[in-house]
Amino acid sequence: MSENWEPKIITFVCNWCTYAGADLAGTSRFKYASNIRIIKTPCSGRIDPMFIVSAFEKGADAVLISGCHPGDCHYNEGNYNARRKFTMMKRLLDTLGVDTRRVVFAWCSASEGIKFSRLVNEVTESIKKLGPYTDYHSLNQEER
Amino acid sequence: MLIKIGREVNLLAFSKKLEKETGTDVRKCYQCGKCTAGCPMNFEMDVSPSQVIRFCQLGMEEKVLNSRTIWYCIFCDTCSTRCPQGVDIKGVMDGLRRMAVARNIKPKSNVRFLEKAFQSIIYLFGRVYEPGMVGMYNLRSGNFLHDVGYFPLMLRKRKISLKPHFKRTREVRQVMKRAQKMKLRKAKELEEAK
Amino acid sequence: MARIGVFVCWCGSNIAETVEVSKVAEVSKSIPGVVYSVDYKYMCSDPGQELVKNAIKEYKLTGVVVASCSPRMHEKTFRKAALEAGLNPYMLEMANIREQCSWVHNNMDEGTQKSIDLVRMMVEKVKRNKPLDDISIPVTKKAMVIGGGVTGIQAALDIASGGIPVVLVEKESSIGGKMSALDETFPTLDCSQCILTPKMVEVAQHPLVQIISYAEIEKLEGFVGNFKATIRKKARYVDVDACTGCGTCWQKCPVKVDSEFEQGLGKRKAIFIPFPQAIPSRPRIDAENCLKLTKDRCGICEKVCPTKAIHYDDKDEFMEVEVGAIVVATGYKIMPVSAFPEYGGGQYPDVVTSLQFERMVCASGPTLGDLKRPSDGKLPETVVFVKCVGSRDPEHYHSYCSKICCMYVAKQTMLYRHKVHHGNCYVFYIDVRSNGKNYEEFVRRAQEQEGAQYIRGRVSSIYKDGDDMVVEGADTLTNSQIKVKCDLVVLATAMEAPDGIKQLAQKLGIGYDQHGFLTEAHPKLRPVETATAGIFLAGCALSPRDIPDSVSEGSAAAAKVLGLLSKDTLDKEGVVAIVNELTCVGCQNCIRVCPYNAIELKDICNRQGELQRQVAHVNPGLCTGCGTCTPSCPSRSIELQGFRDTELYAEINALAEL
Amino acid sequence: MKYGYYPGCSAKSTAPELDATTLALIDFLHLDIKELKDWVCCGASSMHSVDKVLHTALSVMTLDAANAEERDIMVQCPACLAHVLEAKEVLSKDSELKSDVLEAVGKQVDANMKIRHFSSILHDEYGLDKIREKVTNPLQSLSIASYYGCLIVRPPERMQYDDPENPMVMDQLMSTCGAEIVQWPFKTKCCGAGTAISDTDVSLDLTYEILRMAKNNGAECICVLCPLCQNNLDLRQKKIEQRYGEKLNLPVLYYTQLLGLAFGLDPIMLQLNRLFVDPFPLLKRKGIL
Ligand SMILES: Cc1cc2nc3c(=O)[nH]c(=O)nc-3n(C[C@H](O)[C@H](O)[C@H](O)COP(=O)(O)OP(=O)(O)OC[C@H]3O[C@@H](n4cnc5c(N)ncnc54)[C@H](O)[C@@H]3O)c2cc1C
Ligand SMILES: Cc1cc2nc3c(=O)[nH]c(=O)nc-3n(C[C@H](O)[C@H](O)[C@H](O)COP(=O)(O)OP(=O)(O)OC[C@H]3O[C@@H](n4cnc5c(N)ncnc54)[C@H](O)[C@@H]3O)c2cc1C
Ligand code: SF4
Ligand code: SF4
Ligand code: SF4
Ligand code: SF4
Ligand code: SF4
Ligand code: SF4
Ligand code: SF4
Ligand code: SF4
Repeated sequence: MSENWEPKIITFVCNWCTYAGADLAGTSRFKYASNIRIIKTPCSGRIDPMFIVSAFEKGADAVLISGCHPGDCHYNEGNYNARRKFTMMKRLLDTLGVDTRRVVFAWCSASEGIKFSRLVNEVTESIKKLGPYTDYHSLNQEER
Repeated sequence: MLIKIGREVNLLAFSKKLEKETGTDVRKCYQCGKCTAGCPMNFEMDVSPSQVIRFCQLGMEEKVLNSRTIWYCIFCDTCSTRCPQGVDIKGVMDGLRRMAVARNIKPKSNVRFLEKAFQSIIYLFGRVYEPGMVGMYNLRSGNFLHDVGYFPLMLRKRKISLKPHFKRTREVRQVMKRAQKMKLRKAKELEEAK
Repeated sequence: MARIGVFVCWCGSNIAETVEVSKVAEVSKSIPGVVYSVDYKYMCSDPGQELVKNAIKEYKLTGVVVASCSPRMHEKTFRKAALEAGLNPYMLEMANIREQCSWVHNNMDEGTQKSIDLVRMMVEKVKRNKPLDDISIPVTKKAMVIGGGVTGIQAALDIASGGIPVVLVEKESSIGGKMSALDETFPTLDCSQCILTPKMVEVAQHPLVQIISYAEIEKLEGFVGNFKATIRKKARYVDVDACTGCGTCWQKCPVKVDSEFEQGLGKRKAIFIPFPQAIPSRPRIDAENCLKLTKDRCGICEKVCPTKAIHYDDKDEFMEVEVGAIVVATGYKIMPVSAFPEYGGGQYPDVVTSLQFERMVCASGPTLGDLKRPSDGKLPETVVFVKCVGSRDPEHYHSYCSKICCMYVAKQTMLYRHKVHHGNCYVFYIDVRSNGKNYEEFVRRAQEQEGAQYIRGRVSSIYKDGDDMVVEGADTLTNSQIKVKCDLVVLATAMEAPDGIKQLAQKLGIGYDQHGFLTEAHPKLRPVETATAGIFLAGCALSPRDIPDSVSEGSAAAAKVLGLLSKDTLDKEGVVAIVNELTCVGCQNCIRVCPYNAIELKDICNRQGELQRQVAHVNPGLCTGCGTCTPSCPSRSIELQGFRDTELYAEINALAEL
Repeated sequence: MKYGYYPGCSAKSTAPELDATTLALIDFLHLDIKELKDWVCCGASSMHSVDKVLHTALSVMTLDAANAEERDIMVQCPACLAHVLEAKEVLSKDSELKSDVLEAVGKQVDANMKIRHFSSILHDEYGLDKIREKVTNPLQSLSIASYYGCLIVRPPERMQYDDPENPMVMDQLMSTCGAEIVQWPFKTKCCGAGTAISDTDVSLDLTYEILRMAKNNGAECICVLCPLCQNNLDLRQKKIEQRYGEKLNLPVLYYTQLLGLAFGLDPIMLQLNRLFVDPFPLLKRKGIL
């Protein structure tokens, strides 16, 4: 681990709640760690479990997924699907040998700018403690 | 009455304790009063059934355990059957009475003596033996002539036999002894836990 | 080959303070595919937009990334500019380096590095974007309103006065709903008939409104703007067009049965109109009680009818209508006394529902407004009102509050005292819910000026003792039991969803809750819409409401319909799902997860017209672009345009370069 | 239908006529019901405020007795019924109470048997139609108010007897026997029998209300199924009449006695003479005896 290693965290968010929440963190100037890279999807229901695997392959140290609170989904039930899917996904990742502490699933609404910034900081801190995630990355490179 | 609520009082603690004892959560009650409205014994009670539940919500354990009410409830279940919120009021009354017995709080009605008499009779005979029971009750409650007026009548109709019927008495006694031992053991464990 | 342009904005100092914008523009040039990049002080300003437009033309750009603020802010602005420059607007993406970067980080290095990453991700995405077209759907400029209560009448009138024709479908033989049975109404105490009848006449006479009474929805097909409804017109045995409403038939008919309109307190004939002001004022025959139809006797009505309008061989008929939008206003029903065993379970005639009480005091009611108790016609000198009957009782009935009974009970105490000045009336209540304009004042008036005695406690039981009714309640404020001997008991029974509402909801493809009330798309922001585009809700079909709320919602739903049908076509974003029919295996996973029922199976036939297989097909009119279907597909055959797998993976892959 | 009869203590002491008529009906209708040899007292209402474990354990001993004879349980006393049903509930779910109870009983006991009241068995297992066939001495023009008391119907989820506010089981049995049934509001109102010994006055008030209401609704006699209710309404009726200065004269018969009468069984066998309020004048007037 190099001296000034910083974790890379890929973040998938839905357009209606968490993306707007992140915007609010911005307009309110709530500072947070610069480790995350946000990918916008219309709804957390669009997020494919394979995105996570792919992110780890490409060198992510953690994946953060956040959508509307249950019941608030812009698309009615899209995020219920996501929740079901990701509970299953966590189990799947577990059997694949992925360190599931590195996959964080959270709810964050458009008005929770402060929650978003705290979330990012907490995840970054905890991943810093865990160190870089090379297992999956190298496994993938071997295959290639 | 002044009810003091400070940081040191945990209102929920008693509700939780009651829930453990009786399986019913008094916090569900929204004080509609339907239980009080239909209780056949309300006029004998110092605190009405809905008020008992309210005091429980406020954590006022002493108030309810020292009420007349818990001794006058006859477990008819009218209240619980009609309660819109599914509060088992009867169950709470029963639980409070057990708590009061456990703490040796002096009963506010004679019913406790009847219970004691009843227990002794079963211990002795395994089944109920009314003359013995009423006799023993009268001795304990100090109300010697009570109901004795009915005896000749009941005897004449042969509704009471003077001969007690014994059944599985040994076994019943064993069960009672074991239950008693268990109770003592649990009380001790509780003490130690404290 | 992709030719991408990158435009980095300073946002004055907002971005430039934490991000080295010139460096971002410089580094961007090295990203494969980028042929042009530039930074500028205010990209959204007119000169900024010109810069983008000119570059598109000059460098023949196939894609654009604007690195600036949140797309929620200016995506529309830049996409419009792209379009003006001849580039498909969906070929423009934004990298959010302000809200997600300069404003939340302190350090110039961090900010610059992250901005470059964000630009790189968007470049990779936009390289794979496909041009999309907005979708345009033709609409049928006609609406349907289901339910002809005051809500439905209001909606129909408002839509029609906006110039859109309306079909109003009512399941009873007359429109009017519950309001036609009420006496005076809170909070102003105006007579219900006096304010409703003119509206009923207006809707009946409106040239753009077609009322189809005694009819129900049989089937609904299609989607927003293009519904096709099949309506079952139930056999009425009276030719509505020939009949003049002269009334001879119902005067002569020998059969008398309980009138539903009078809540069982009055009688009607086997051929009848439910109430004198009925619209249409044409009778129908009640097939279950007519002697001709049950026993082949009588036939009097046919003989006396001057217009030969009676047809005993009438059958249900079906008609189809095409409409662009639908308002559901099917209202409510109230629970009967028989549902409450502890209150006598319906065995005492002098325990009545609140709706029965309305008929008992109404001047057009069975006693012509003389208040008489049902058992013996005696004037009730003491009346007890019981609130929350069947409401707020999750253990036995409904958990919800029926919302309006607190108000109409206050009203009914007044109506009672206006009729019986010396009478006593008591109200057993748990809470008084009076949160509307002038409502609390109204309830106070009932208590302070009109002599209603309120007692706080729920009633445990009601029984008859001799001539008297006895109400066993409590007063929790003094902690006593209260027994009231009285002549009449009025139960404010809960409002419930009407019969058949679940079946209707299933036919329409809209949601309902555990109580059977229809569910709105969002309780605060879309209160009169359903999750199904083009179908709207109003009034008590949603949950208990009073007339002011119901009427407001009727108008709100009408406004939504008018907005929807104001154009000839519906435009929507091209962000919808598309199925690759070659690879789809027809597993229907996507159909199961789609929250909008936007996907159906489609037959694939060979040239001879023989069925080969079935594949999924997305109706772009219904698809909202949520993307839930995409990850569910095992064969990767359904893709959300604008968020296709290749596009999103490109963003992830860009990470490898970081 | 193979039941073990659990009479309970009352049937063997204060309600011998209930016991006798039950056995007579079993015999007359050729039912496969036999008294359980090893039943014990259920602990009735008094015991459970003292010790929940003990009170449940006693009922579990009776369940055990039924298991030993491989029979379902038929109960006559509603209090006993409530307690054995409660014991069955305790045994059906794992809980601390269950393990304590089994520890007290000292053995494992299963509770898979059916537990039903005799009137339910007659009403829906034997069946009203078959009962109608057996009626040789219809109780014609006898107006009967059925009084169920509070124990048999509540709590409804446990007792599974009938509507807790307006049960009809006895009413239907009686109308099948040709009687006029009285619809009245106090079928399940509590009579206060539980306090009859400890607070007699209280129960007198409650009992008076019930008797008066039955009379006002036109009842000539009352039909009961609970020994506690029977005692309360019958034995104390005279005292009530004195106290409230009102002549009531309402015989209080067990439904088994009335069924027996309708089936033409010997009045001696039905032990009508054990009732305190003499039913003979009424029954004679109606031509039933
Ligand atoms: C006792 C009582 C007193 C009241 N007093 C007042 C008052 O004083 N002031 C006040 O503001 N409010 C009062 N209300 C409330 C008032 O009645 C309602 O707010 C109002 O009637 C709701 O109108 P609606 O059109 O939504 O429903 P409804 O009046 O129920 O109309 C619904 C219509 O839809 C029809 N329908 C149902 N299902 C179908 C179907 N499947 N297909 C076709 N048609 C269908 C029904 O036949 C009916 O005509 C009172 C209510 C009660 C019960
Ligand atoms: C403490 C509190 C909590 C609440 N919580 C909830 C809740 O949880 N859920 C809920 O549904 N509702 C809640 N509400 C109610 C909610 O706030 C209101 O229903 C809603 O905001 C009303 O919106 P409005 O547009 O009608 O009024 P407002 O939000 O008051 O908007 C009126 C606008 O008009 C402007 N304006 C005023 N006068 C003029 C003028 N002369 N010329 C030009 N502009 C003018 C004002 O500046 C204002 O921008 C809550 C209210 C309070 C007080
Ligand atoms: S009936 Fe239930 S909800 Fe009402 S006051 Fe009694 S315990 Fe509370
Ligand atoms: S169970 Fe007790 S509190 Fe409840 S109604 Fe009966 S006597 Fe009253
Ligand atoms: S008699 Fe004929 S015309 Fe007159 S109302 Fe009846 S059906 Fe119509
Ligand atoms: S035919 Fe039927 S509807 Fe007509 S008058 Fe006779 S009973 Fe009435
Ligand atoms: S509106 Fe009033 S009476 Fe009706 S359910 Fe709600 S609180 Fe009860
Ligand atoms: S004023 Fe507000 S808090 Fe008070 S009753 Fe009305 S709604 Fe409730
Ligand atoms: S994108 Fe959403 S609405 Fe459209 S078809 Fe897929 S799941 Fe249905
Ligand atoms: S999930 Fe995929 S394969 Fe299955 S039906 Fe839908 S598009 Fe076809």
